[in-house]
Amino acid sequence: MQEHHDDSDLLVILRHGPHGSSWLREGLDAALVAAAFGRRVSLLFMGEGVTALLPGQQVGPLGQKGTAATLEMLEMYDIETLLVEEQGLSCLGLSSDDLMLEVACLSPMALARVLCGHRLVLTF
Amino acid sequence: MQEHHDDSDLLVILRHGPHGSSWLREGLDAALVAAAFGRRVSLLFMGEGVTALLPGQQVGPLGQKGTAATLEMLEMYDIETLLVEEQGLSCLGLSSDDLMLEVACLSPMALARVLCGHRLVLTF
Amino acid sequence: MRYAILLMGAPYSDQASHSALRFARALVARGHRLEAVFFYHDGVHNAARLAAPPQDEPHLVDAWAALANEHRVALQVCIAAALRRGLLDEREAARHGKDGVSVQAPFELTGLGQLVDLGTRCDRLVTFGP
Amino acid sequence: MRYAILLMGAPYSDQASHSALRFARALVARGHRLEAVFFYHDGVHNAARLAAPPQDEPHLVDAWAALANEHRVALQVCIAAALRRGLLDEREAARHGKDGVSVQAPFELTGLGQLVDLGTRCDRLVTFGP
Amino acid sequence: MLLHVVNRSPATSRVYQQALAGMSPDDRLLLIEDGVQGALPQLVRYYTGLEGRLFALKEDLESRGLLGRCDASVQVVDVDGFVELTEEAERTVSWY
Amino acid sequence: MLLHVVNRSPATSRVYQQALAGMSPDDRLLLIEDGVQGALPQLVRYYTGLEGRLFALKEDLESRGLLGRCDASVQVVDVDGFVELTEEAERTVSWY
Repeated sequence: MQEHHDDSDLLVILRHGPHGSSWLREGLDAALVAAAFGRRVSLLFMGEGVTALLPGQQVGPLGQKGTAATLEMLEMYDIETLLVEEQGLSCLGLSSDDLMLEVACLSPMALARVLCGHRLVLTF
Repeated sequence: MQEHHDDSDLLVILRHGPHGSSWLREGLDAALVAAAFGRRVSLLFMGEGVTALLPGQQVGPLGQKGTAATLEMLEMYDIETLLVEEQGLSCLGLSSDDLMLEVACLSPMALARVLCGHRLVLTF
Repeated sequence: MRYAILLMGAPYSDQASHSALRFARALVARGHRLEAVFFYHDGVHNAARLAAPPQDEPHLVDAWAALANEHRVALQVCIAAALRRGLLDEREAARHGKDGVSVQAPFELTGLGQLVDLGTRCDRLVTFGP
Repeated sequence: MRYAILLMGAPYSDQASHSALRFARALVARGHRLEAVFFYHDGVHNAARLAAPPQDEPHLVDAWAALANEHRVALQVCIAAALRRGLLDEREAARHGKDGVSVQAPFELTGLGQLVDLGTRCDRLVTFGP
Repeated sequence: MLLHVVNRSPATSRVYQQALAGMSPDDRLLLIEDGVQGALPQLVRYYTGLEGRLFALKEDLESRGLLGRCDASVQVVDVDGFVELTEEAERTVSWY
Repeated sequence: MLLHVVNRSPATSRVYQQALAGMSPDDRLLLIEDGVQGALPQLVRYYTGLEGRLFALKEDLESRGLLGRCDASVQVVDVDGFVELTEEAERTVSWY
């Protein structure tokens, strides 16, 4: 994993959960488009963003789609580097076993290294 | 002061500073209109909102007006009850002597009482 | 009871509009009267008649209009907040020399005095912020 | 150096647009090339051609257009984010059956691919969020 | 008795502090939108002292996959219950 | 070396924590907009360890009446200095 994301082109930092705002959806859209354009993309779920990976999400009460279905398509787009801030998980009392996708947990030190290792960083 | 705001009609809570967003301006606009319509209005500066009362504010670098001039007109609108959250001040290392207008500082207990004492509460 | 809603969040950007609409429907279903929804701050974007969301997402502008028509709810948009954000009805477009209209009935541009009036007149005012 | 700016805040609602514009002017003054400003999330409201702010406040939509014309800066607006928020140019208005236009040149509706391209092509990309 | 409504998570926003500062001893607090995260056992400690007066909105928990993860001390209400809470309170104060 | 930009006050937002988590030992941090409150002596403690790498934007301090209130450990730069900081850093990362 370490050698994998070190030479990725784009790091998309997702700091918001589903349904509460459009940040998560718009960040994912940017990641998907970059991947479709042939860029190697890593996703970093940080802070509240880790809740995007909780299983059992549903459409909103007015029929809002949410983002869980998009996350399940990431592999099809060759987005395989899913990084999660360890601190973001523990702060909510969660562990990586609670999540719907396979992720790599990042210690604070590793997190700073990841930011240095990408040609472009977008925060959402 | 205590007996004054207890029977006010409207409490406008201002929680944002000048220049960073339109919240402070829009909250003040609501207060001024209510006062012009003959309502008794109290203002409560809370959290970052206390920075609205710092002296020496200036127009923004693009010529944005800010809100200091509006605050100086409050008396003309008969808005005389200016309440400040003590905790909001101390958290920034400020005291009521640092402020451009005469205010009443509220302890946490007094703050909750103020919310109960108004017919209508708007948070900005 | 007589209710009013103050909505200060933009549709699509955050959940405030969804929450307000759902709350509005629920209170009407419980037999209350919803006098008006007042749109302020970024909430004024709920009145954007040109909004074209994807078809598989809720169309909030249309949903507000439907609620207004079914239950005689006034949809009041703060005129000062709207003008800054590019939301004009025919009259304001003419007044500002703009050749376009972005707000139409049942949404109406109005002053903050209406908000004060609603707050005084209604039994409950519930705010949804971004 | 070649710069690009990513702007995600709405004008008037928060300071991001002011900060971005000021930064844009300063970098051009220092002799850099500003390739484009990309408007995403609520930043798309910077393209609202109907915006009518009070005359004693800066008119940000006009200020972006002036910058674009003076320094050949592309003003690229994310089309998906814009449509949801009621911002349409003539072509999109026709496609969605709307009888109104809220975006005009020099602003252009475009896809997120342009943002990716800018990020790769430019030496620096600076983001201004709300 | 007032109803306070919070729509942000105590994990990322300090708005919960303002709500708590504004609450009288018999006021109630309802968590909605991203605020429902505050109902997680790990975060509910920010609301210590509100036992019996702390509510969270069911629909917002559900859509986020959080319905089964709530702390037992939090009372889950649906949007109908939300309206009921506003009926029972003299006023509603929103913190966002 | 990266330049991190924060536009919210540590008194009300936890975004500063995310910026700090993302910083390498030689990265720099610039405070802009409401973020300049972090330059006040009372709040600068949130940025302990950044001595010599902590900057604040002059124009945003000035318009808020904060220019004379900055902690001595914070380097004040104008918008020209902001551009210069982005020139010197490989990349800019914004936290908002």
